[in-house]
Amino acid sequence: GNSAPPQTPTAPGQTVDIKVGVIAIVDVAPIYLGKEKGFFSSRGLNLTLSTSQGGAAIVPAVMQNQYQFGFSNVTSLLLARSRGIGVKMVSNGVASTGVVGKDFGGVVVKGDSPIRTAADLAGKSVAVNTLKNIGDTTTRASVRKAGGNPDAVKFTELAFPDMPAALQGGRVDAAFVVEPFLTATLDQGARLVSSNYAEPAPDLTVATYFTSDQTIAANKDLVSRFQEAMKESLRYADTHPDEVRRIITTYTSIKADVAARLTLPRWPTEVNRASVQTLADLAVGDKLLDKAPDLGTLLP
Amino acid sequence: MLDVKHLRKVYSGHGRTVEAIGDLTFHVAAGEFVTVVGPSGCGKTTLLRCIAGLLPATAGEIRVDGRPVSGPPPGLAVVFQEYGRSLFPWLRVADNVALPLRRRKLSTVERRKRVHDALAAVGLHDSLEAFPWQLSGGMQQRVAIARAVAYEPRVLLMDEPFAAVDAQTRADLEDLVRDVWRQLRITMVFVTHDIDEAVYLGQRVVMLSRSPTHVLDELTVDLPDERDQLGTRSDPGFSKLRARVYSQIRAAKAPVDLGKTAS
Amino acid sequence: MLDVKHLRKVYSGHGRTVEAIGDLTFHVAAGEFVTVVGPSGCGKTTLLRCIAGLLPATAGEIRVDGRPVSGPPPGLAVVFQEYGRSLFPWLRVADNVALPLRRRKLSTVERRKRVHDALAAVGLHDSLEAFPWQLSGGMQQRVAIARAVAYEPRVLLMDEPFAAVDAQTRADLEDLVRDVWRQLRITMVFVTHDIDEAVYLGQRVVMLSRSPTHVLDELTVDLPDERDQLGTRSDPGFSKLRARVYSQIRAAKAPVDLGKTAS
Amino acid sequence: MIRRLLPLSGLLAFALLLEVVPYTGVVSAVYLPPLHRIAGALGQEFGRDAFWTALLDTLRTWLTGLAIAVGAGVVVGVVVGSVPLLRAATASTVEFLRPIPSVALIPLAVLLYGTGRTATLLLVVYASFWQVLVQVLQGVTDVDPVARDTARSYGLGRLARIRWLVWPTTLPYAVTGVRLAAAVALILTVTGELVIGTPGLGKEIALAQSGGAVAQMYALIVVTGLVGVVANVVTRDAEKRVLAWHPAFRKEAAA
Amino acid sequence: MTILRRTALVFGLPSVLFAAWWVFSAGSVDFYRPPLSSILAAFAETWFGSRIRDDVLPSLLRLAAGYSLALVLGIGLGVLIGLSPRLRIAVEPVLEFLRAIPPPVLVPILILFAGIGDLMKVLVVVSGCVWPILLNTVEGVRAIDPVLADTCKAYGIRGADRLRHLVLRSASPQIVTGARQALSVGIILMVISEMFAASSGLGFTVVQFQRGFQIPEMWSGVLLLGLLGVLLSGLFRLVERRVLAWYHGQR
Ligand SMILES: Nc1ncnc2c1ncn2[C@@H]1O[C@H](COP(=O)(O)OP(=O)(O)OP(=O)(O)O)[C@@H](O)[C@H]1O
Ligand SMILES: Nc1ncnc2c1ncn2[C@@H]1O[C@H](COP(=O)(O)OP(=O)(O)OP(=O)(O)O)[C@@H](O)[C@H]1O
Ligand SMILES: [Mg+2]
Ligand SMILES: [Mg+2]
Repeated sequence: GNSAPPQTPTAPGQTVDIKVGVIAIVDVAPIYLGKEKGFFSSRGLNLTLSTSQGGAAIVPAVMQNQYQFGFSNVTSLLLARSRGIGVKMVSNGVASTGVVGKDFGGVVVKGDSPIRTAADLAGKSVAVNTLKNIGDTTTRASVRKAGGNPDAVKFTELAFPDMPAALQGGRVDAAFVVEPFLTATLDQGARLVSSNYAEPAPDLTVATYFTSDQTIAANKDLVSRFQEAMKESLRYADTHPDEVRRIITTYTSIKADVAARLTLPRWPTEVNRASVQTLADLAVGDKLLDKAPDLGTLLP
Repeated sequence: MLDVKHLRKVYSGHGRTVEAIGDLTFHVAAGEFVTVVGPSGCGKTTLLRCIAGLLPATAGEIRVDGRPVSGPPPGLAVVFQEYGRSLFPWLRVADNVALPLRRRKLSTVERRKRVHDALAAVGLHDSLEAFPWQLSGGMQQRVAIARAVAYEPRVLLMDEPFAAVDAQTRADLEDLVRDVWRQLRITMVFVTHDIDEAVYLGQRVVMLSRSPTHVLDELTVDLPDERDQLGTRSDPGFSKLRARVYSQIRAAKAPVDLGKTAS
Repeated sequence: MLDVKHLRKVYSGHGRTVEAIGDLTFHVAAGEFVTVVGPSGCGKTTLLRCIAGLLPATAGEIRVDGRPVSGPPPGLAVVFQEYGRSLFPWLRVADNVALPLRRRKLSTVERRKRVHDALAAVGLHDSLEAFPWQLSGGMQQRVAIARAVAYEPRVLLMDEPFAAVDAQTRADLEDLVRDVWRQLRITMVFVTHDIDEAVYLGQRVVMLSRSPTHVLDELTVDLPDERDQLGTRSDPGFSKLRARVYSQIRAAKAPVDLGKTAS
Repeated sequence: MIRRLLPLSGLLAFALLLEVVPYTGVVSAVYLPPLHRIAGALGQEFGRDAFWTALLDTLRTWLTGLAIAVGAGVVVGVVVGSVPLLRAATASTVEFLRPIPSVALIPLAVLLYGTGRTATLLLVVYASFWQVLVQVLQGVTDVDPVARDTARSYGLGRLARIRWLVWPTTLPYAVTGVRLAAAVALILTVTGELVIGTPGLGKEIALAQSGGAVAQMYALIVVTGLVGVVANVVTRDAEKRVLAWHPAFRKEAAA
Repeated sequence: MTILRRTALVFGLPSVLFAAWWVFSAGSVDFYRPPLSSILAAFAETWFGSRIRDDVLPSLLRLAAGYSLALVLGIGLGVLIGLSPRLRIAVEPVLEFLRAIPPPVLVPILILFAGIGDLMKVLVVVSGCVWPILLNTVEGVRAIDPVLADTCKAYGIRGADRLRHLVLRSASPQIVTGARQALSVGIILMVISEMFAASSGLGFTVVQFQRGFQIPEMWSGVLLLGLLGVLLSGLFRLVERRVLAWYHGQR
């Protein structure tokens, strides 16, 4: 980009302002907690969090160094990298609990639906928040694993907030939802048929923090400070669920009573490289990508 | 047939209040041909619009056929002074004339014949397919006249309908209007600025004062019903009537200073 | 001053081709007052619009001051036949008259005086603040005349400027126009349907034929420059001229069948 | 008195509808809460500082964008409209650019201006500019030919003609353009905030949506709608003053 | 105007702009601003295949349905509101309220009532297209020449005749303007409607390309939308020339 602010390397110890583009969902609780706990300021990082709805705004902003770091799901980053965008993961973001039936996202159906297992989804319509992305590839993987025909599943794009109503109104047969909508649908009598984040790989890394190749090249010090702060934040979040449940009510509109009952994701400090490989393979298998990008250039 | 009693009309709005008509009373019998003369701005157009039920009176009453006017009475036709703007620019000449006939129970052939005849009568037989804005001012005015004639109204109000045509055409149209009137026994109220015309056409001439408008004088035109341009106009009776209207109007006009204040 | 040579104008479009002007040649000297008469639809308005540079000629040439006309020549004013639409509805009467004066280097006081005088001269001193659409037809037409008079043009084209006013006002306006012409030595082309008016006003009367239009006859009005309504009109010379124009026009008109085909 | 209440009657009926529909079972009250719950949420919003900041942010972006779009639309429209050659030459380009959705321009906007107000502003101006332009172009065409000839023959120069003839004729069209643009600009402001994340009501809506706070979300939508209503009252009022001469307003003033 | 001249006017400026775009983007390595050459290459690859049938055509059908519905609704309501000052005063605030609601928040509400199928998408298109038509119709109807209105009254031209020969015709220049506005708004909303609850369509594809970081493909979609706009406005002009012959003839 030509209008990018100049990238001047930071000197160790110097306090710098950084901006991180995130999505206001449960997944990014650690960075909010970390900011609150001073994990960033103690490393001389004056952190500002900017929320957007998704990658359309975050990726270009990171590439342009408007944001120094951004939050994105793994499949999107795989897509970006394979199209030649210089994104690079710097820190783990959020991971599946790995517990089938007790994850922070999953495919739900109406209580009285004939669909029993993921295999039954074949031939049915399933809502996902973004097509050709992590939601549908992992759901297909679950269907495949359960012995169904993944190509027969009819995916429809629908925003998470609209899914509970669509499911209840019978507009779709099933929906891939994440918290807090998972709890909301279950409350309304929906039934979980697949934990698609938990099934394809153990401890699937769902999303990560990333930056641009340029930033890595120009400002190693800043990146490593961010990585350290993130690590501390992730560890803290993973071990203090009550703190997490409290902080999410501050930056989302989730009410405290709902927050108290959510299934929280896991926040391991390291990216699960094998699971990234799995997602890459799924993306190639579902023809999202022609060939997997060189994971070495993407992984931290 | 047509009764105007103590009509008063005041326009107000946009910072201006004008008493267009002060107190006007007159009567037109069924089938009568009344011409109205009066100075510019004295309220003739306003009067016609009130009679046609297009404008509510401020005070007084207008009755057509004994019924107070609230909207346009049925069987009424008007030739507006703003003839150009009264034609539909999106309709061709023939369609403009035909439009008011749609409500009449006429066969298509009959309707077309009426339209053609009316347009031929005003000398526009070769402009049926033109749009009004492709016509000269006088031609537009004749379309408006043809529309009224083809409509065969019971009451016809005409507001300076010949203002835009040449002398020869005017004479022809005058005869046309009288013919139509005599054939259909239409009740006519005809506003004109031409005093000769007022006398030539009407059975009675109503002279209006300048505002606040009232009836200055009414004059019965005791000429035979059979009139023709050369004979009637050279009739001594015609000249006398004409002179009377002139003098009346001049007398009423005298105190005003048009053209005397400048240049 | 004003030279029209072999002017030809054909309108075509919307399925209609009309030869409005066939072949027209005439000359107006600087400061001359020429009146133009001709049957309705013969192309008088078209002629004026060509002279004013508002309409391109199909063939032939028009020169004003020796220069071929391509746009409106400077110092020109026109009173349009469609007077109502030529007034700007968003400007009050005084502003409508004042608008063309903006280019003139006049002080505000002077400009205001000119506007007031012109409007007073046409009898509208008390309607300065009205919008045009609040006026009667005749009043609107007088605003248009006042606008032209206040502009003090070198060339003034008037297209039936008195069509909508009563006889008395018309006489006053005729005198006003002659006064202005004599004072400012304007070159005048004045279209009218009133043959008396044509003779009374002009130094020369140009008679046009019906289409395809050409000059039927030109008549020099050899009456004294000092004219007045009563004296001049009762002058035997006047009657003779008038009769000549009448007979010319009637002769030219004869073969056409207006009003004879119907009713 | 009746005239006073008339504008409210429509809104009241609509409010009643909003209150009743959730009880009819057409939709579940969970997803479309009855009005009183929305009103409750609105009350809560009024108590939050963040709400007022967001509202002000939105108003600022909206008005700035609208002002730029209207200014540019009017100037470009009058200039292009009065020069036939220019108009013919630009027509195809205008038609090409108009249907390009602002959402497609989001990455470009972010790339150029980041995720701040300017990026949203770009979308707002882009979308609402065309609304004004098309209206003004039409208005310029509407000049009465006799009035145009009058202006020309009296030697009014190009600027004078624009000021005294073209502009008054265009004005009614331009006002409609402004009204259209005002809503489009508001929509794009909120959408930009929603998608890009520029601070403002849209971002609050996005937050409420993703948090499943349905009543709060509707409360914020109601605020957006009310901003639109107020904008209309203001333009209508201005219109009544500048267009008093126009046939549409003559009758009403005389009555 | 000769054919040659007209062609030059239609293609002149776009050619210049495209040439400039080509030259200035030629060496671009910026990911989001690819060279025009690669966009054009992507264009051929992307759109000259089954996508026309699978994505473009269904979108166009929905656009056509929504646009037609908006025309009927906008003109119908517009005439009613334009003719009755009282009705206008009563309903205008509600309409203004609805008008200001952004499609991204309107869509979820529409989904509640109309589901996620074609109907919802058609309604989204309607929800945007109707406003320019409605507003222009209202203003057009209000601006009817008073002399013409009086003429109709005096000659007893009422009801359907009045509607057809006075109201609609006299407002038609403004209605056409509204319809012209609505055309491009419709294309935009076609895209937006497919951003929600979709699995195919032109707009869906463009957004998909954007999310999948297929930027040349995305720009090629934008290009297609622009071309679509030019094409439809050409068709529109043909219709307009017939409907408004009387209007343009005068001017
Ligand atoms: N719409 C209006 N609003 C305000 N005043 C008006 C309106 N129409 C007419 N007037 C005023 O009412 C008076 C009478 O006007 P009217 O048109 O009836 O005159 P008229 O006798 O027809 O004149 P003319 O012979 O010039 O046509 C005039 O002073 C005019 O200014
Ligand atoms: N804009 C136009 N398009 C097509 N034809 C036109 C147009 N204007 C005038 N004409 C035609 O040209 C001829 C001459 O019209 P013009 O207006 O010059 O006549 P005129 O002598 O002024 O008549 P009048 O005395 O009735 O005003 C008429 O046949 C008319 O139909
Ligand atoms: Mg009158
Ligand atoms: Mg003429």
